[in-house]
Amino acid sequence: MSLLELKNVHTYYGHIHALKGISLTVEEGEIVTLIGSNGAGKTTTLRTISGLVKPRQGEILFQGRPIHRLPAHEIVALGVGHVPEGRRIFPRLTVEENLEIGAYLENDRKVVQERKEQVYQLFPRLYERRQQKGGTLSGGEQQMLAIGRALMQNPRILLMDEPSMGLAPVLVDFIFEIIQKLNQEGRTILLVEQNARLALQVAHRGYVLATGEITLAGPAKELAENPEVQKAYLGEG
Amino acid sequence: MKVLEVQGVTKRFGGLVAVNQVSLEVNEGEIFSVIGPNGAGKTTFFNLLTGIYTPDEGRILFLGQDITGSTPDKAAKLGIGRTFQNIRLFGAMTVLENILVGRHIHTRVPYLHALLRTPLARKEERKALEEALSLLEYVGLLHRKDELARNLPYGEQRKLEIARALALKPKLLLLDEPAAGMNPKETEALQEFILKIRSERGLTILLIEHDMRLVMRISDRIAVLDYGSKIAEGKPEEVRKNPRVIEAYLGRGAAGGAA
Amino acid sequence: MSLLSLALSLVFLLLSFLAPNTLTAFLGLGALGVAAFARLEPRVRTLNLALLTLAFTLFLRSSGNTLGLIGLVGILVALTTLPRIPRGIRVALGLAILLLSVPIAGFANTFIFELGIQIGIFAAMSLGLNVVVGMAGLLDLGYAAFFAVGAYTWAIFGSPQAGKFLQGNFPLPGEYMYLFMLIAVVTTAITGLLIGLPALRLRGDYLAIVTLGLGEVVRILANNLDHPINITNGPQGITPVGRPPIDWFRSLMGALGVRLDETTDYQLFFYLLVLVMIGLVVLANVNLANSRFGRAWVAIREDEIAAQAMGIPLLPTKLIAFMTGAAFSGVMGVIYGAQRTFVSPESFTLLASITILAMVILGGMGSIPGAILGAAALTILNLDILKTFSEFVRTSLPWIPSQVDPAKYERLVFGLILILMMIYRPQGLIPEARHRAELEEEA
Amino acid sequence: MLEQILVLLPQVLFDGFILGFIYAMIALGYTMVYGVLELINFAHSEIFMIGAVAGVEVFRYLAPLIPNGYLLLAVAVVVGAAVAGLAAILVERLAYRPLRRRGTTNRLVPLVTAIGVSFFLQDLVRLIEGLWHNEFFLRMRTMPDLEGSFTLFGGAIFIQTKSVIVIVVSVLMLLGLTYLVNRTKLGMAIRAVAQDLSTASLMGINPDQIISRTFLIGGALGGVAGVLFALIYTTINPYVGFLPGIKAFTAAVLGGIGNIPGAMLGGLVLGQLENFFGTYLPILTAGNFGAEYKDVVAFLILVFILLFRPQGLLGQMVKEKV
Repeated sequence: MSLLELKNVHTYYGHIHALKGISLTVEEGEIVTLIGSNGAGKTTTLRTISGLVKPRQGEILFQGRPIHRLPAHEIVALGVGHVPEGRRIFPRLTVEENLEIGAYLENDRKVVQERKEQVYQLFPRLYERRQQKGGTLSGGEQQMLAIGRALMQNPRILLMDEPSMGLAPVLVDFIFEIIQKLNQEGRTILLVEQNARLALQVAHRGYVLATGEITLAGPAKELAENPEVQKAYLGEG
Repeated sequence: MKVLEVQGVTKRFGGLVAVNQVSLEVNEGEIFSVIGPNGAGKTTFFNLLTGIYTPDEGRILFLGQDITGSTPDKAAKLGIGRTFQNIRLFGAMTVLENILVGRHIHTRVPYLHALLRTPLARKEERKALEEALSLLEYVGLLHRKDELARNLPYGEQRKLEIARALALKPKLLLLDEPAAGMNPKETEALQEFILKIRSERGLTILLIEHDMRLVMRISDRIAVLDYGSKIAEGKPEEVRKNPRVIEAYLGRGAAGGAA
Repeated sequence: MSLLSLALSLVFLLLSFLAPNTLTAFLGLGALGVAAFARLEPRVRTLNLALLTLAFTLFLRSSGNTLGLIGLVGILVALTTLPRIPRGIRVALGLAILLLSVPIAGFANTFIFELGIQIGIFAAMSLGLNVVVGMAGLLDLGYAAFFAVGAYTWAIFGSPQAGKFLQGNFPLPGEYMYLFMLIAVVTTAITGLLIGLPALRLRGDYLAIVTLGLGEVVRILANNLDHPINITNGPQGITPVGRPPIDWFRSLMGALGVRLDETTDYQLFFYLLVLVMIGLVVLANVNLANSRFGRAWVAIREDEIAAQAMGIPLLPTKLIAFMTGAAFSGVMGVIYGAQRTFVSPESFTLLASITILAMVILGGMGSIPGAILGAAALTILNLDILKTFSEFVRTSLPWIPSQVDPAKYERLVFGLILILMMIYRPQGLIPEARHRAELEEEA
Repeated sequence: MLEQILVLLPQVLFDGFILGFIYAMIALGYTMVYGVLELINFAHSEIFMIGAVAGVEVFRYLAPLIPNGYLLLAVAVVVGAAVAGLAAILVERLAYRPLRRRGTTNRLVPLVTAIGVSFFLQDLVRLIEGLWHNEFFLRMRTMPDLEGSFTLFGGAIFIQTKSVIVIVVSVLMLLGLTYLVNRTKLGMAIRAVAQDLSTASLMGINPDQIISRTFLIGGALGGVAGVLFALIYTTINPYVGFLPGIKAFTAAVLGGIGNIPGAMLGGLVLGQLENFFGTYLPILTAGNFGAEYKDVVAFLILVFILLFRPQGLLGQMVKEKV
């Protein structure tokens, strides 16, 4: 049984058919990446998984259990963490509060404290800024906070939407190192990236999305060498 | 002749510098593309040109006229047409009506004439209708004229948005990710379409786009934004080989990979 | 189906002769419902509507029961909205209802005239608000303020009131009312400009509350400007407000063979005047809707940023919509004051504004027949059904305390209408195509 | 004239505070709901009125059982808060939630609904009171031990016991709310939902539940304000919510809508301004323009803030995403 499985998922925004039958799987312990150009449906796929939009057709199974009819907050409770596109940290909560709200479902203060310490260990920068309002952080710090906040849920799978967006190269490298580190610690990650080259470097497997459909799938290495992919998404040819 | 001159334009939102000291010039008849990673400030840059935001620093000249801090409707009247990244059609109006709204500034009917539907109003309305229909025919959407814009398929919505901007008879057309969400075939058709309107309508085009194939094929020149700053500018081949661009945008090792 | 429908109409026609009572009226309304909604051949439907027109007219004449008026309004709406009815028949039947049926019933029962005039005034105002809310999407909660300005514009000069603060011979002669209808267009448009200039810069929900506040300001001014200078005569209001002399109208009607007495002459006159006004207002509505202005308003309602990118300046375009709506309301205010010969701040409260809004929403935002239907339905509800119900409660349910008088519960009814419409049918009873698309999509 | 103004000033300031605290408590209801739903909850003025009516009924029925005025008032405040809070939750459930479920994007729809609810509730209370007592103009029963008064500064300020109670209760309420919002998990969830509803749901927060509780808290505060209002002004009716409601909304906008400290500040400032104009306008205009224009002043303040500082005194600018 796969940890996460999408079967023929169709999602609409009004009249716009955004996902046209997406099927994919994520196994425990993997990094799987979704690549594709803007508007291909990558973000919609993640939003559909975490319940922010409802699929009109198809099934989503998490640990074998259908979740596509559940509201977002119940999907989170099952262990699906989502680092949304554009970070979406709470600008008027402090860094510390942003982390605490990540652990909203955890009632044991001690556990919350432990997780917070782990996040601070991972991102010492956040510890320095813990009393600052989220909105005053730089883009890179906000990304760290968004990842930290999702980790506070101790999720079984982490959905990450364009973590490199708008970041300076050195920070992009840092974030990708973190992604790999988290995976080595045993976290399963579904990564959406525009920076296809980097994404394919860290991922085990990948799917290529175009206009709401999966056009290619396979091990990341193979995809990175596929001439079609190189031409379309790696800025070559 | 220079259609657009941007001189040291900066825009801040709170602590974030969205656009940082950007200067560039666009010549008449050019297709000029602005590329860069998501969040690099491209759309903010468009919004500065069209008056949605006012720059904190710098000047913007359109056809030699200073339009810094003008309003969006004035920019449109001067001849800057645009499309939006996330398609902003008038969804509950028909395709034809969308085009007629685009012709708003060219339909000269004073209020009282419209109220009383005088011969002048009828004449102008007829003219507007004829022009709108011929524009729809030109872009190949005539058969859809009475459908609500929101009911069009995605690709045609993109096309209608461009057509609506063309109805303004602009001198400069800003296209914000026109190929987003299109498959390669549709993108190819879009490419033909952009080239066609450029040559047949005497337009200058400023383009934001992520699809590198499209950008490399149709651009005369390209500017690369990263972190709100312009890090490179030049012909497609030059930009492609620029190491800073490769690092910031195309991805590390892209040059090596291509070799 | 066709046979059943025809049979129903004929039965109703027969009963209108034999037993013109409330039960019969409901049968008639049922027959109308079948004629409007059942799958019928266009010819059968047309014939049916003609039969029903005749039947409701007879019914109204013999019973004076206002349910008959609802039937006639229903037929009017059916004529304007149902497809495939020959144009000639639409016009002929419509005119017959407005020019024959209602006056015939009115001569039998003057309350019908009164109701017709009130419906007409509110219908014209709904059409004005329809421009503002329906087309341009600007939620104006102070619309009654313009009605007030129009009414006072004439009331002050058409009564001795102006003599209290101006030199000169007041009241002005009644025929000045026509001139003041034009002047009211100007004064209300200016008021619209004064209120709109600050208010229309604001976002939608702020606009609503600011128009509400400024509408209240106008009412407070009307209530208090009896000192230091007595302009409005304060809470007592102004009376008598002049009416135009109608000798020419009497002789005209006499020539047509219509005999008028001292109450019906002015009633018929105002009724016809209001009809003419509605005609003009509808024409203006249609003309504007199909002009660059109408399109610009809808465009702004749909997406302000995209509209601006098309070269449409926001504030001026919104102001034009606001002032247009204001002017419609102002003209009707003049007629309202003259017809009742009395104007006081009481008539221009928030309740009045919300009533007109409820009419627009009930009928369907942006829809012209909708606005008229909404005005008819709520005016009849307000002036007749609730009052009848009160009567019923007083006589038949004496255990209900005297303070509970259904006629006083307009807010309950209007509030409920607004809530239920928004939840279950936000596009209104007769939706305009655009709003239908927009609001059904969400459903 | 100046002398007259100065003599009155201490009293005017004090009375302005009382009015201000009442506005502040109502304003919080507007601002909290606006914060989470971006909806001007027109019906909040009726929630306030319902609290006032509940307070009057408690005084009417329990005064014979509870002779101590302070205790009776405490009961009234609790009942008023509970009834109003409950009413607010019901309004949210029955009227606003169905709209949210449908995912309406048209902003007019919830606003029109809110106006409808406001009107509906006015007459619903009138109907209930009419059936119950055959009257809907209600008088708060007076309790002798609440009717005391004293003066300060050699008679410069005349203070009723009731006024002191209003100030004490409202300060306690405002402090309690501040604690709740800033220091508790519920408060953090409310702030999170207000800042970004969909992301909050990604944290496992059930937005519907938080919205419901926001209505409860805002409604309860409004209810307490209603009871205190009835205590001070003694006569009320089902339409009494309208003016305080719209002024409290003005106060919320003045402070920066969506901003909780802003609503408190806005309420106090507006209370002062209104009381100031209400007292001094007749003096300054030699009686030509009376206190009735104080409402006009409040509305004009609303217009001016919205025009020149739409984000309010403490609010932050929100930019629309293009």
